[in-house]
Amino acid sequence: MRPGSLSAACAAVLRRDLLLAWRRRGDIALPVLYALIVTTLFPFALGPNDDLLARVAGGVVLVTVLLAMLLAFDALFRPDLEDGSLEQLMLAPQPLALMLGMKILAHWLSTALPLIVIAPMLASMLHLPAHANAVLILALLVATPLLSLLGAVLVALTAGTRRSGMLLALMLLPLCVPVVIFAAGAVSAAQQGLPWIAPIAWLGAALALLLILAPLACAAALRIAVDA
Amino acid sequence: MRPGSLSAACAAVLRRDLLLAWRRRGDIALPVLYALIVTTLFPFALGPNDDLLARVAGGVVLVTVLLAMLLAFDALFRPDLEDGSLEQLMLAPQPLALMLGMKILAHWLSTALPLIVIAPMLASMLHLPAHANAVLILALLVATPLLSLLGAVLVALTAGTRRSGMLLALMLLPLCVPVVIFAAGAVSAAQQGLPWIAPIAWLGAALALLLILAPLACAAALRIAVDA
Amino acid sequence: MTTENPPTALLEAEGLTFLRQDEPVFGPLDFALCAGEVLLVEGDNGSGKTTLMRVIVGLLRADAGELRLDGAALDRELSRGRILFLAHHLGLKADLSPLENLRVAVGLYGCREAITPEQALHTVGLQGYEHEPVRQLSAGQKKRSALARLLLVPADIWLLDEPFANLDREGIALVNRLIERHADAGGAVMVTSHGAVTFLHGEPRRLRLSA
Amino acid sequence: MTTENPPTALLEAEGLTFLRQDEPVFGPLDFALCAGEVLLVEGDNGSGKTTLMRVIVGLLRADAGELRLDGAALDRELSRGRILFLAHHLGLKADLSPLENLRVAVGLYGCREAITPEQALHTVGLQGYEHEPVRQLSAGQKKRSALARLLLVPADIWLLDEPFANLDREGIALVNRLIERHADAGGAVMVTSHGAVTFLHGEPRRLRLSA
Amino acid sequence: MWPSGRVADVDAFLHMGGYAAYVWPAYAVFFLVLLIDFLAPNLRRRRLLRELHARMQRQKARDARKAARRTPSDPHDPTSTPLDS
Amino acid sequence: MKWIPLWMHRLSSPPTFYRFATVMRPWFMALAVILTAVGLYGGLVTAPADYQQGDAFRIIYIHVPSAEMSLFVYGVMAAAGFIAVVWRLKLAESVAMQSAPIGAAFTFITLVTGSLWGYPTWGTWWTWDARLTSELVLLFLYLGVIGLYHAFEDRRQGARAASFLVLVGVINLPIVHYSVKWWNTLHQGTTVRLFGASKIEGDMLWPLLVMMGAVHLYWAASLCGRVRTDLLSLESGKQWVRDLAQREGR
Ligand code: HEM
Ligand SMILES: Nc1ncnc2c1ncn2[C@@H]1O[C@H](COP(=O)(O)OP(=O)(O)OP(=O)(O)O)[C@@H](O)[C@H]1O
Ligand SMILES: Nc1ncnc2c1ncn2[C@@H]1O[C@H](COP(=O)(O)OP(=O)(O)OP(=O)(O)O)[C@@H](O)[C@H]1O
Ligand SMILES: [Mg+2]
Ligand SMILES: [Mg+2]
Repeated sequence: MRPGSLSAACAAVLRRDLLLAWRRRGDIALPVLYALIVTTLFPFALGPNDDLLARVAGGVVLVTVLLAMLLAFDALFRPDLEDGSLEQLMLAPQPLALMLGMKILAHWLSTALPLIVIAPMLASMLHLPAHANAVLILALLVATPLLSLLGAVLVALTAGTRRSGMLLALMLLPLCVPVVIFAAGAVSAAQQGLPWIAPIAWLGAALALLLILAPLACAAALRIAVDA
Repeated sequence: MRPGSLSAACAAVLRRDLLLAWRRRGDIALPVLYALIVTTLFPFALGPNDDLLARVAGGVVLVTVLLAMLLAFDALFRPDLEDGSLEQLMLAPQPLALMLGMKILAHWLSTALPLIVIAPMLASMLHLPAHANAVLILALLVATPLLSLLGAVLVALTAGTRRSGMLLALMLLPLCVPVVIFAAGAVSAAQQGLPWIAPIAWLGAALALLLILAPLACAAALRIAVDA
Repeated sequence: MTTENPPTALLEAEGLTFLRQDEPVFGPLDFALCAGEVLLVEGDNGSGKTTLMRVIVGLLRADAGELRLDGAALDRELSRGRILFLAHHLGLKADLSPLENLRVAVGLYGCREAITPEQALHTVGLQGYEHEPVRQLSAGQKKRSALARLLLVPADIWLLDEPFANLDREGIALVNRLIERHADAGGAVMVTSHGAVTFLHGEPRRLRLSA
Repeated sequence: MTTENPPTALLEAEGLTFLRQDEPVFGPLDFALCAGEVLLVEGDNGSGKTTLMRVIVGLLRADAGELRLDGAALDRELSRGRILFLAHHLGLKADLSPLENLRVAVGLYGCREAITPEQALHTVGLQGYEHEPVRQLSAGQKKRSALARLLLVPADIWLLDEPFANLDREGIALVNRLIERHADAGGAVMVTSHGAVTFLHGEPRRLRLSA
Repeated sequence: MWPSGRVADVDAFLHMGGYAAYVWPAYAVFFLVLLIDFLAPNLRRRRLLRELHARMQRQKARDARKAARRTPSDPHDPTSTPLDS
Repeated sequence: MKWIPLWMHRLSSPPTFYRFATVMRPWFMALAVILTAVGLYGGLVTAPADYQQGDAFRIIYIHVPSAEMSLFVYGVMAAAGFIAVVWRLKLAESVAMQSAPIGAAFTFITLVTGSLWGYPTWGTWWTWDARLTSELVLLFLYLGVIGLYHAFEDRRQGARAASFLVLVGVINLPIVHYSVKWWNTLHQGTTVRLFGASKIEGDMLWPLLVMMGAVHLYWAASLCGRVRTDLLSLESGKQWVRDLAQREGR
């Protein structure tokens, strides 16, 4: 890997972001804790009624994971924008879309993956049955990269504006309504013993498409954001 | 009001924070929109089952308002800390606790109040009956200042750290469990036609106490966090 | 300008030391700052100039030594408002205009007589930018907005951390003039700089930090 | 050092204009930057120096005029990596050490021959700080970490926005030496500064912005 | 602990009256977590001492550099003239 | 700090405490191991099976000691935290902050063993009962303290801030406990009474008491180890640590 070559650049970006995540490994734990906390808040608000909780379990866990990811999105480009390293990335002699793809990958690895690991536990605290739990994990494995990619495009669009987290939530939530519907649909079908493969397949198809389009869109959006 | 006098200082801080909120009035709208969207996600995640929704309505609205406030907390001291104006405030010849009280007041006015205004609408979207709705507003009117005050102490503690959003959530949860339980208890009692005044009264008593203690704790925490 | 036999020192340090991980950032320092005096703190990058100012102002706590104000041990409660600190971070809200920022400072710290925030902005050369949000100002213009605070706030000790950075020549001259005028009026100034301090009459006293 | 009859200009601007809300931030500018040349951009605070650099580098879009690289219209895709921009914001990650920061830059921009990041840090006077997180460095030490990038990255045009701010005298001399060496080796440099540029042989060409 | 040859007893013991799947994991978690808790500071201590050693070496490098810088510089060095205003 | 007895004052000097901890740690640990062996022999082998729960009840010998420790450690942490906030004593800061991971470990064990016990006896891993819920909140409190401590760059500052949070938690924990109880009875009685009637017998009891002793000794050993290590990094500029690093740090 010659310095400055494409693979070296990809590796440099990926390594940098994972290293930063590791330096702040406390921050990796935080979305997980956040999800844990939001999930525990629901029984307090709804009352300790096991039946009721089991009925809302799948939906609550999905929404919670979504919210936790949402909060972490702000850290995708903003710190880089504020300390000037995003400009350095944009001025580098490498395709920006690919570099951003690496950043998104690193971000998914460090935020979504821990959430997926913890999700089954959250679900069973709310008494989701075990077989639905497996489908929940599958749904999350497809839905979270999708959310990461969608989120990245929007973060890029809002990067130039000052306010962030909230604006992002606002823009991302309508986009994730379909994702939530399909994922929650799969889980609730599994819970009721119905076939659940179709919604997952739809999500998979969307993921394949976005894997290519999102980094490109991201790059375009960032160029606009920095220009303004 | 002589410049530099106590009342002038209070007024200056309050005016400044409200002015800043007004300059970014988009940001005031954001928690509201966030709450709106999270609430709309629930029917999608849970399926359009009116009975189920009505049962969870009070709890969902409370949790949502809490989460929306949580997101806005970070902006209470952090921007001031980053641009150095918090140092200016701490070095000013005025009692810090009082100045912080003003900041908390401004923050409550600009984030919680709009949420309280919108809450009945959110609740009725989830089919909460009207009489429970009135209790919900009352509960929010007592619970949100309580949360603001509790949150402020914790935000002050995290002020010296780099990033805080999620850490704040983690720290706030144990503190807000009783608040959520009492507020949700009141709403659900009202929903079932039971007496609901006792939990509200408890919250009110706690509020009276914290109105005095929290700003002092906040000042102490801030001095620790900024290391004085 | 430099009074060699001071009547009483406004600000005095004795054996002042600050440690980071038990290594001294600056060693035991003794210095006195009298009314009408300018103390130039010099030192290489990383020698602890910024740290010293943060210690004096009470944002960091010294590990050893004593600070005295007017001859008595420094009491943070009583001394607040006497010392004005201009830091690397300027303490401006980016969304407010320079004028609004100054008004807040005046509300908190009080205001000198016979000067208004508008006049102060005029003096630092920001006429025409009073109502622009600070966010949209250039690096030097931001610095000037922060400097306007010096004109308004009735503090007698100024701590200025690299007040010259980012300023053009006219700006540098302006700061030199401000410092001189303050010292002549009986105030005291402590400045860090990498070599832009030049006064019309006399030389400032120097304190050299070495790490 | 200054070649008055340039063979071909490395970077040329013709009628370059940037508007903000239809008012020009800098007027129609014509200048040429040849190999081996140093162009000093001067101007008061707020005259548009930073803005000019951001336009050249492609972070802002010019409203009129043309930029040429090696005589041909500037194509951002082809030209990337040729121009190195040192901005007010230094582009350092505060959680990484100077060494790790440089390694990222090398991965992205490539590396000159016969120099390693460690050596570059040594040259800018940061030996002993290679593994400290950048967050814990002083203002001048941060600047030095950013300057080390100049030594490593194989770009021939340098745009330096106030590279001297926050540096001590030895640091200022260091930057002057770096600029001279780069120009002597056939590179081109564009610098903004409020008066710290001093070269051993010859004077830089000047471009004056006035707002 | 058990008289030799009574394999059946050991089996019964391990079987835990049908609750082996709950009892043994519980004990495993107890010992595992406490073991990690006990060993973690040892590892950290070793790392700390190694880092401190390295830092002391670096400190030496810094001191050496500072000593070098304190040697008087060329009085004709143009960069050593203060900036005028 | 006149009220501190002389030996305590001496012990609170980091190098002294370092030496004290280095010497005591193996002893505490050895005793803890011996007591554990005895207690578990009694608990797992000699104690008869419970007439209701069969052998599942044997989880008690780790569950109850851990549960007790989870509260005990918080108490110690709060006491040390108070000293840290008021007097800024380095050793107290260290003890408070190094208690947190130990307490969190015991709380975690309590939750896991309780769940593993709950499944065969109650038929569920988890219910939102008052005691369980407050234990979960306690875990969050521990994690919050740890998180806050590590969020600071300056470790002593972080220790003071987190100690402040510990003190807030002291006030809050009983409030949570009672509000959760109240919340539970508002709706329905999720009343699963642990061991309601069956009085614990001597054969079952003594191993439990021995295990209680063992975990306390373990706690002492673990705290010694953690504080000792922490002092090294807090005092890394001092000569005694440098000498140590010169000797052992390669
Ligand atoms: C996740 C589930 C559980 C948690 C978080 C939990 C937590 C606790 C806590 C906090 C204590 C108090 C210790 C003290 O006051 O010193 C305790 C004691 C105890 N627990 Fe559990 N427990 C759980 C499940 C169970 C189960 C399933 C049983 C048995 C059926 C059980 C039996 C006991 C007993 C016998 C005590 C001692 C009784 C007493 O001191 O009042 N626990 N547990
Ligand atoms: N937050 C921090 N944590 C640890 N070390 C720090 C921190 N801030 C500064 N330092 C170190 O303390 C020393 C003094 O820093 P300080 O900022 O006071 O220097 P300075 O004299 O202001 O330098 P400059 O001229 O570059 O601004 C430096 O060596 C720096 O690396
Ligand atoms: N984001 C922005 N939006 C609107 N106006 C801006 C913005 N940034 C800068 N300006 C204005 O453009 C002008 C030029 O700014 P620029 O930062 O280029 O000045 P500069 O020459 O670099 O000054 P300095 O020496 O102070 O750094 C200034 O008058 C400034 O107020
Ligand atoms: Mg400094
Ligand atoms: Mg500029």
